[in-house]
Amino acid sequence: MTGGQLILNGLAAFLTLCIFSFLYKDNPFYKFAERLVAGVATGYWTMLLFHTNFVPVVWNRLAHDGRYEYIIPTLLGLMMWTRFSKKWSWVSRYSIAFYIGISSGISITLALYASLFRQLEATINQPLTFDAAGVSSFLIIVGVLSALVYFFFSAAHKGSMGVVSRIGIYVIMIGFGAGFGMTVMGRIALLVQRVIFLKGYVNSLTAFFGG
Amino acid sequence: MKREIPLMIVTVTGIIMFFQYFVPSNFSEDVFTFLQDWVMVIGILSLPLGIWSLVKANVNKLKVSDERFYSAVLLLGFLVMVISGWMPDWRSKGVHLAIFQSVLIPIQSTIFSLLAFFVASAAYRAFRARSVLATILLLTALIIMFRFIPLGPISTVNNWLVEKILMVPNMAAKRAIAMGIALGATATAIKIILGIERTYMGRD
Amino acid sequence: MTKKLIALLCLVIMSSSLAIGQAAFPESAGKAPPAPAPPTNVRVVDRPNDAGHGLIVKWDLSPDDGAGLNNVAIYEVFRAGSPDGEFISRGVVPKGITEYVDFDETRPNSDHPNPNFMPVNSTWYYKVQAISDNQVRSQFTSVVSGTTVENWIHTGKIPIGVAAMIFTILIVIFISSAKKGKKMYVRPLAGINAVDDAIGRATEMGKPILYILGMGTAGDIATIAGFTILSRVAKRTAEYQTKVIVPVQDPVVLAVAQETVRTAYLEVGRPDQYNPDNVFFVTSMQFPYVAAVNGIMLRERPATNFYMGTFYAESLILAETGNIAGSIQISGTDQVAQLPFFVAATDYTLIGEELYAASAYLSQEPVQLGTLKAQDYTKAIVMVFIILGAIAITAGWPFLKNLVTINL
Amino acid sequence: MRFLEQMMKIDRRWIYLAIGLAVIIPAIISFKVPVPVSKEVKKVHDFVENVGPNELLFLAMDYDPSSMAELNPMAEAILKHAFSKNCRVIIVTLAQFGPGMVEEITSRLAQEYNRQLGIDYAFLGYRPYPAITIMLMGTDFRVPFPQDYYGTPLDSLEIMQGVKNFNNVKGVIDLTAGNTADMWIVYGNGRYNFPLAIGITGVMAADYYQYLQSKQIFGIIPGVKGAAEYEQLIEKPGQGMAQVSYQLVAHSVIILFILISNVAYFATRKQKKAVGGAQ
Repeated sequence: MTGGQLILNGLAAFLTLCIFSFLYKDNPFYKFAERLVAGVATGYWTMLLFHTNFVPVVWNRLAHDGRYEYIIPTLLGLMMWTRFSKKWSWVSRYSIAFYIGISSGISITLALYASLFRQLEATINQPLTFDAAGVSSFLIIVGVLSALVYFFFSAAHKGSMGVVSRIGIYVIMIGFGAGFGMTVMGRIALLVQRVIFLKGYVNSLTAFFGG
Repeated sequence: MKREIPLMIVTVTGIIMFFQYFVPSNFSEDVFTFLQDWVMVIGILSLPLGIWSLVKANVNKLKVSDERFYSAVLLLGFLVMVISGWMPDWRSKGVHLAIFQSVLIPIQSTIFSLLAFFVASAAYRAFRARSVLATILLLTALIIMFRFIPLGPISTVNNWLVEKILMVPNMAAKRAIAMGIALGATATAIKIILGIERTYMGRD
Repeated sequence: MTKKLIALLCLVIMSSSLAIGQAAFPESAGKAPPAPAPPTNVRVVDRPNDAGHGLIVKWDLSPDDGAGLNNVAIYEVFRAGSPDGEFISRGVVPKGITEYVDFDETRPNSDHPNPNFMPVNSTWYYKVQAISDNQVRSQFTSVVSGTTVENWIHTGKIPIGVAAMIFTILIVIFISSAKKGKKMYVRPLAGINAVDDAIGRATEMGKPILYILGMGTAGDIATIAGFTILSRVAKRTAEYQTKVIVPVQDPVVLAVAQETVRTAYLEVGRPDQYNPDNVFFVTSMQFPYVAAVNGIMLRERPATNFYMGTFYAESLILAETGNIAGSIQISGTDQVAQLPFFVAATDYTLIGEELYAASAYLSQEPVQLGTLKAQDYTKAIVMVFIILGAIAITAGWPFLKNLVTINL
Repeated sequence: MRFLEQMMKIDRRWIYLAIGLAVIIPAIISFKVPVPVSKEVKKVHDFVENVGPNELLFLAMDYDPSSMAELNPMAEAILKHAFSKNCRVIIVTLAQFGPGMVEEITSRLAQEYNRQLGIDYAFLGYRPYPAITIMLMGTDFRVPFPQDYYGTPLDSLEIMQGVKNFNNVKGVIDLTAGNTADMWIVYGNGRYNFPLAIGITGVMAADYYQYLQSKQIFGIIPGVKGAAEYEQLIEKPGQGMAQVSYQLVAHSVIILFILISNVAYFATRKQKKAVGGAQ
């Protein structure tokens, strides 16, 4: 490992410790790392968007490909800048209107396909036979139905409805407990990676100065 | 002019994009790609709004003695990344890449790894058998976490239980929540397109 | 569940797998084993639901596929631009399969000439050959042709369209009945009831409220739901003269959030109280944003934190830091994987659909409550569908399942 | 009682410290931990165990380097197992960025166990379009893979003599980060009915247990933990075990804190009730 690389890794190790120091309490080192990364991230993101989005989608199409229809979105994008002025900021609503209209139109079919139809299909694709597979499909259906009852807004959750919605929220809570429990492993693995990085840095330091 | 026309634009573009989904023709595909690009271009060209907001706030803070150093660090970090981003080969060598690798990446992964600690502290506080619901949450999470602990024959039973929990109630809960989200999101989108939901548009 | 999808995918894939079998079957050596009979009744139809860049070649199995000499291994499909043109292999399929989807929608351009591109209304000529285990080829079938057609409706997606229409009609019906003054009941939601208390608490303590819109864009429906709730919260904070801080990570979200808060202050008659600097941009990237918001939480010590929108891994980092700061926290997200963490670490959580229902609850407007009723009726339809669908599939009638199986 | 009351409002920094130590200590002192072995992993192990010395095992390593951390330990454990008991292995990858990684693992382990390329094992390489490739392999391995990864025609490989398609192998193990598992189930097991097991990332595992129940697969190796179980069964601790030792300590610490939290909660609650009971 070269000296320059060692210094850069040293910076990375120092910043790693700055962030971890937050666990003890807020302190100047954390605040330093926090502000530094906010500036760096914004700068990085700006240049990334510039090179990988602005240049190919806006600049090249208008200046090189002769696709002049892209003047419309470019104008809409520039209209967002009217927000710098109090008097003209309403103009930006036109851009926002296109932005939200287009996104909402797309999201209806997307949500219905991925979160409704696919889930429905998965729920009713197994025959309810008298073996293990059949029993668990049956229990899944009972679980889905009772959890859906929990989401009824316009009926009081009383009487039999109350019982079913109670089962529903129990099912949901089991799902949440499982989700939480399953995630612990991945989170620990993330921390292990950071510890291994720090350990590796200490080793390379001793190797550099000791050997 | 200031509010009605934008709301009409939302309705018209929303309806166009909805019906586009059902039309596989070339024209329809082209409309889809083009309008998606609109969203992207508006997003890219709005970035100066964000940068202005950030720079303004931090330039103001330069006047506050407690904040001066930190805001200077932020502005400096931003400027160095933007200037170095103009260099040729900015992505494969030089200052831009060095800062990306030794500042951005380590800080990002360290913040992400804080989750290991927070998972534990959240579990300590939340997983108390205060109510039936809390108890269910607690027991399920415990059963799942016990899959790592070697307990001889108990582990066999526990592993069986883990498999069943993941396969049945966990699956049912996820599906029901997803279906609810589909209905809620669709209803909200329909309200937006019909102009019933319009708070995001503001008013004069 | 995914079987149908995969079957479709597979057909698509077959059409793209260019002649991977060709090299495998060099001319056979030695004493010639018997050649299989070619497939019969070859015909070409338009590939449905596409923009006119594909055809489907179909045939009946060779008499020697699974019967007769029983020596067919694969079928190879050849194509030419004219009946007497050069026939090029388009791909192979294993025995037992009776169709091949041929498509190419990559338009040629100056850099990438693509002679295989199939334009709309183009006619192509096909012949098929059966190939045996011993790599002996059958005779070619006679040449058949087909013309690509541009389709204007995707028949496979119709069920989604029907569902959306039914849902829209229900919404319109219930909204108009609500407008006529029909009283609608909605059950209480703990997370919603907590909103007023939380704002009152902030006022008493003289501390600000922190409102996080998540990592979504302004086009994500969950973020838009977040805007609506922000508007209701901002109106009440304007009345109580409590500060609401909104750090955001997307410039368009910034613009909309500023407009939302400004309008809220305007509507309760306190436009002078609105400070645009309280809605500000932090940075676009996930974890740097989280670091900054964590700092705000520990320094400003907000009385209440709201998390409404699309959240990913940052959910628990934010919620735990908010807990350290001693804030009351109310959360809601459309991300199923993050809900467990919000449930564990925040005081109140709007689960999935409740996030979208929240704006109706907070406004109490009949129009909004009407939509909730429509959502409930649709949910009831879905439930009946599940029950009938399960019964039907158990009885061996998969028609209800097929109805919700979308072949994209 | 005082102690328990204090535990109720323990400073969260003690929890952070415990988690930190739970991860740092195994990083400094490595130790072996016993892993409870699940039925699904044992079945995969027993299957490989029963493949005879000259019989064939088919291993599909359908993952990219991005899933390496979770799936490489499994691949290594299975290959070590197969190589150490002299059964022959045919390897393919249906993941685009898989070949280089697979080549590295197989050649390294082959050298370690003194196994010969082309005789004891073969690496056929990569083909796009997994579904069609699986079906064509069901016809003849030579159709999608006329040559192996190194460019040798299959007919010239000793291991491939008399080996035509899935009928000639004892079974298939697919290691994947998700999507190809469905294709092996539907197009592989569904059409050619060979015994199939999958090794899969931890998060995806839950979605595949249903196939276990419907007997379309005979075993599942879920994530790093599954790999560690396999390593335990073949008594060759590797990356999986190392990962699991961290996880075991950290999980134990969290579970311990949850238990303390509940004991403290119930103890202090009873006390409060006793005090409040007089009112």
